Amino acid sequence: MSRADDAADPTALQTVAGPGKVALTLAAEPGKVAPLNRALEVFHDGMTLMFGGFGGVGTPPTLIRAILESGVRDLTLIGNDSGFPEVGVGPLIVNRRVSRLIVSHIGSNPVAGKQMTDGELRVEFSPQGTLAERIRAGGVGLGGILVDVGLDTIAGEGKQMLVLEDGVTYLVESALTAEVAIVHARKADRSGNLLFDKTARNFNPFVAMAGDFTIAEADEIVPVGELDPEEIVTPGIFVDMIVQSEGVGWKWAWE
Amino acid sequence: MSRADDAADPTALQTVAGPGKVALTLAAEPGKVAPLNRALEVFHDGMTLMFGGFGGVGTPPTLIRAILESGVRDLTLIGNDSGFPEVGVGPLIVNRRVSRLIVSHIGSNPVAGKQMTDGELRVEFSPQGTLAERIRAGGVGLGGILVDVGLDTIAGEGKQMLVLEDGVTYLVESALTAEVAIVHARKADRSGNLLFDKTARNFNPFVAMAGDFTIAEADEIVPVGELDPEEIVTPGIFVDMIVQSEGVGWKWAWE
Amino acid sequence: MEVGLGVKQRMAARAAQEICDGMVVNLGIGLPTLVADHVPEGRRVTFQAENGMLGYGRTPERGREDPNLINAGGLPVTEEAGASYFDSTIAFGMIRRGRLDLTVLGALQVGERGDLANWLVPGQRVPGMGGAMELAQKARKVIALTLHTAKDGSPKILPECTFPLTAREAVDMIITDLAVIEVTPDGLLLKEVAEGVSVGQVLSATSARLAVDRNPGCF
Amino acid sequence: MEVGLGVKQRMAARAAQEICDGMVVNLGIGLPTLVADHVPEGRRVTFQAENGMLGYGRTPERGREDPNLINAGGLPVTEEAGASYFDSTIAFGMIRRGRLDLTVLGALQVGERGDLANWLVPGQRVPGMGGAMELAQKARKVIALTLHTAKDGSPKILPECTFPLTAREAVDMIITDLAVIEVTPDGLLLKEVAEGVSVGQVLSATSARLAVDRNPGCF
Repeated sequence: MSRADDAADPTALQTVAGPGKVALTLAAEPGKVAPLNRALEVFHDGMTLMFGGFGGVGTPPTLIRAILESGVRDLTLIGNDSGFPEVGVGPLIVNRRVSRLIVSHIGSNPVAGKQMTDGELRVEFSPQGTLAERIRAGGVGLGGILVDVGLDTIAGEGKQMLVLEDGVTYLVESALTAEVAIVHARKADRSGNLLFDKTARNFNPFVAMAGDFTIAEADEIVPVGELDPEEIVTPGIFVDMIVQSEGVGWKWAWE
Repeated sequence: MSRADDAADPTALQTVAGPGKVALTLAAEPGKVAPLNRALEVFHDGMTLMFGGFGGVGTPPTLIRAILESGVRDLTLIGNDSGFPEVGVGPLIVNRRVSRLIVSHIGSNPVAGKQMTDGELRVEFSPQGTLAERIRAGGVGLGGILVDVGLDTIAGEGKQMLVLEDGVTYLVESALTAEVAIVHARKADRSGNLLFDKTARNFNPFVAMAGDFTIAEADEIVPVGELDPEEIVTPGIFVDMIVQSEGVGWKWAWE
Repeated sequence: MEVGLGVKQRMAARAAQEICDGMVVNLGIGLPTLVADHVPEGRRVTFQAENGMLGYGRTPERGREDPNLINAGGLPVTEEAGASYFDSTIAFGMIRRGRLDLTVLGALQVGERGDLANWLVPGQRVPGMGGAMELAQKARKVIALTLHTAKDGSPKILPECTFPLTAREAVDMIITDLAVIEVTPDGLLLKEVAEGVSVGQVLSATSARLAVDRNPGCF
Repeated sequence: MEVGLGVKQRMAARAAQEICDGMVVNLGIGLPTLVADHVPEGRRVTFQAENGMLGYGRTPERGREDPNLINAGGLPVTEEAGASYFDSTIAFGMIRRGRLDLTVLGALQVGERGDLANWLVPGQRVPGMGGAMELAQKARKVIALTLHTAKDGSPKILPECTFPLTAREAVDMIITDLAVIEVTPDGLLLKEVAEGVSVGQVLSATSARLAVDRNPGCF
C-alpha cells in the first residue's frame, strides 16, 4: 500500500500517470508517444520543472521551445546549470519565465547572473556532484544523502549536519523531485525505454527518474522490442510520455 | 588534495591501487589482467570482502573457489545474500570461513541460519534496496543515505533517525565499502571496463565501485577499444584487477 | 494441513484476476510466483524482478534455462519484447518511487489494519527481509497471498501481528485458500469465499474482526 | 595586465609535466583546458569529464565537432579507445571515491595552507561552484593553474583567502605565469621561476609567506 496520494485505484491505470499529481489520459495514443501539444498540457505557471542536460547539451530543445512559446511563467527550474543565453534552458531565463533556480552554476549565462543580482531570480547552488545525487535520491525514493563536500565552506552554511556513529560529520542534503521532468534521448521505444547520445547522457538518466511525470524528447522513436535490453539506460517505467524531437534549434556556444 | 591516506605520491602510480590500503605491483602485466594467484595475494584473514551476485547468480565463481582453497578465514562478507550451500558465497559459509555477514537475507542457505542460531555467525540484515543503496553510497563516496523503508519496524530499531526540514523522519543508513570487492562480468577490456550478463548484473556494478580494491572475474577479456563506449556499465577506473573466469562450477539451485 | 497444488493454483489464479491491463507487477518468492502463469488472456502485464529486470516472461522450457536470466526468487524466466536489465539500486528505485502498480507477497501473519509479517519467526527462523519491506511499503497495491491458517491450524489473519512486521498498514487485499478479504479503512471485509467453503468456516479460521460483504462472491 | 596565449601555453605545458604515465586527470574550465594539448610524448593519460565521460581525446578538427561529445567546459572533444560514457552521478562517484589522480583547476585566490577560492567574487560575480568543490576536495593531487596576480596587480597567493572557499587545504601545487610553488606541510615553497623572472619578482608579487627552495629551477 503506497503512502502516496495515488492510492491503489485500478481506474488510475486508464491514465498515464507518474507517482505525483499530474495525470493525463492518452487513450487515443498507442504506448506513451504523444504529440507536442499534449505534452504542453502538463506545464503550468508556478510549477517545478526538472531538466536534463549539461551546458545545454542533452537538454530537450523541442520541449524547451514549446514551453517558451506556451507562455508559462514563474517556473522553478532544477538542473545542472542555466545553460547559455540561447542554449538549453537559457531562453526561459532570458525571457523571464523563471523565478527560481536550483543549479550548480550559472557562469555560462550572464543574464541569469544579472537577474540574480537584481533580485529577480532566486538561485540556490549545490556542488555539482551533490546536486546530481540529490536528484538521483529523489528519483529512487530516498529522503536524502550524506556528503562531506563543501562541509567547511559557505556551501555548507545553514545546512543540517549529522555525525555518523563513526564520529564523522556530514552535510544532510535533501532529495529533489519535480512535478515534471524533461529529458533528451537519442532513441526511445514506445514503452519509454531510453538510450542517450555520448556526453548528452549527463543528468538525463536520473532526472528521468526524479520527475513525478517524466517526458522524454527522443530523436528517434522505435517499436517496442527494437532496443537491446542490455543497452537500455533508462527503463521505460520511469517515462510517462514521449515526444518526437525536432532537433536542436540553437547554435552551440563553441560554434 | 585527497583527505585519504593515499596522499599525492606519484610513485603510487607504479602500483595498481584503489583508494584503500591494498596495493599490488603489476609491472609485469600489461593492463590490469592478472593470473589468479596474484589476485589471491590481496585476501587475508579477518578482511572485509564485498561480492556481487543475487542468489549466487553473478557471484564470481572462480574467485570464490580460489578464496576457499586459499584457506583465508574470519571474513566479513557484504552482499545481497548468503547464496545456497553450494552456490555463490555459500561454500565460504558452509566451510566456516565467515564470521560476519551484512546481507538482506539468508533464506536460501540453511547452514547460515544454523550458524547464526548457534552463535557462530553474526548476521546484520538490511532491507535489500537499502543495502544496495548503502553499498552504492560507499561506491560513490557518500557518507550514507536517508530512507523510510522499515522505519516503523524492528529493522529500524537502534538506528539513527533524522527529521528533515520538511518534518519527515528518515532512517540514517551509513555507506558501506570493503577492502576488496569481487564481481563477475560477462566481458572486460584490459583497462577494466565491464559488461554484465542479463540479471547477473544485479549488485555487481555498485559493488565494483565500493571496493577499495576491486577484482573483476570476466568470462571474456578483450583488448581496449573493443567495447562500445555507450554500452559499458562499469567504467574501468573502478576496477583494479581482472582475472579470467573458469566458469560456474556449481549446479544451480533450480536444476 | 498440507495443501495440494490445485488449491495453490486456484489461489494464484484468483490473485491474477487483480492484474489489470498495463500493470507493472512484482511477484514475491514462493506461492506468489505461480501468479505469472494465470494472467487473464489479453491483459498486458510487465513483471519486474528486484534483482534487476523489467519485462520477464514465462518459465522457459526444461533444458532451455539461462542461468543468468533469473527472477528474484532464483527461478529461470524468459525475456519479453521491451525488457530491460539494470542494477538492483535501479530496481528498488522503481519500487521506492512508487512506480509499481501491484505486488503479491507471501505472509506469515496479516493484521486487521493491513500489517504484514513475513520475514522472521521469533525463536525459529530468521531468513531476513530481502526486498519484502520495500515492496510491501511502496507498491501501489499489495496483495498478501497465503494459506488462511498456519500448518498447526492457528489463524494467520489476526487483530495484531505477533511476529515482527515487514510493513505497517501495507496490505490492501488478502487472498487465501478460503477467502478473498479486502482491507478497508473500517477493517477487514470478506468479499469472496472459495468454492465449497462457507462464510462460517472463514470466520472461524480468522481471529481478526472480519465484516462480511452484503453479497459475498465465490472463486 | 593582459597575458598572451604564449604565456598561457607555457603555464599549461608546465602543468602537463605533472601528468605521470597512467594517470586519470580532470581539467577545469578555462586555462586548465589547455593542458590537454601539452601532455609529454609517450605518457598515457585518461582524461575524465565530470558531465560523464572517461577517455576523451584532443579537440576535433574544425567542422568535425559532435555537439553531443563535449567536455565539462562545453568544448568539443574526441573519443579515445577504451572510452566510456556514464551519467554525472557516476562521474562524481569517481571523483568523491578518490579515483582521480590529478585535477588542474583555475583559481581566484590560493591561501598559504592550500585553501582554494575559485567560485565567487563577493559583490561582483557568483557563477557557482559547478564541480570544483568535489574536484578540489577529492582528487589525489590538485594543481591550481592561475596568473600570479589579479588584473589589478594584486596578489592572488595570500596568507588567507578573502573570497569564500571552494575547499580547504586542497591545493598541492600552484603554477602561475611567474612560478611553480609547492604547498608543503611547512607552508609554500618556491620550486621554480619562469624564464626571465627573478625570485625577487615572485616574492614581491606574493603576499603569502613563501620559502625559496635551496636551488630553484626554471621553466
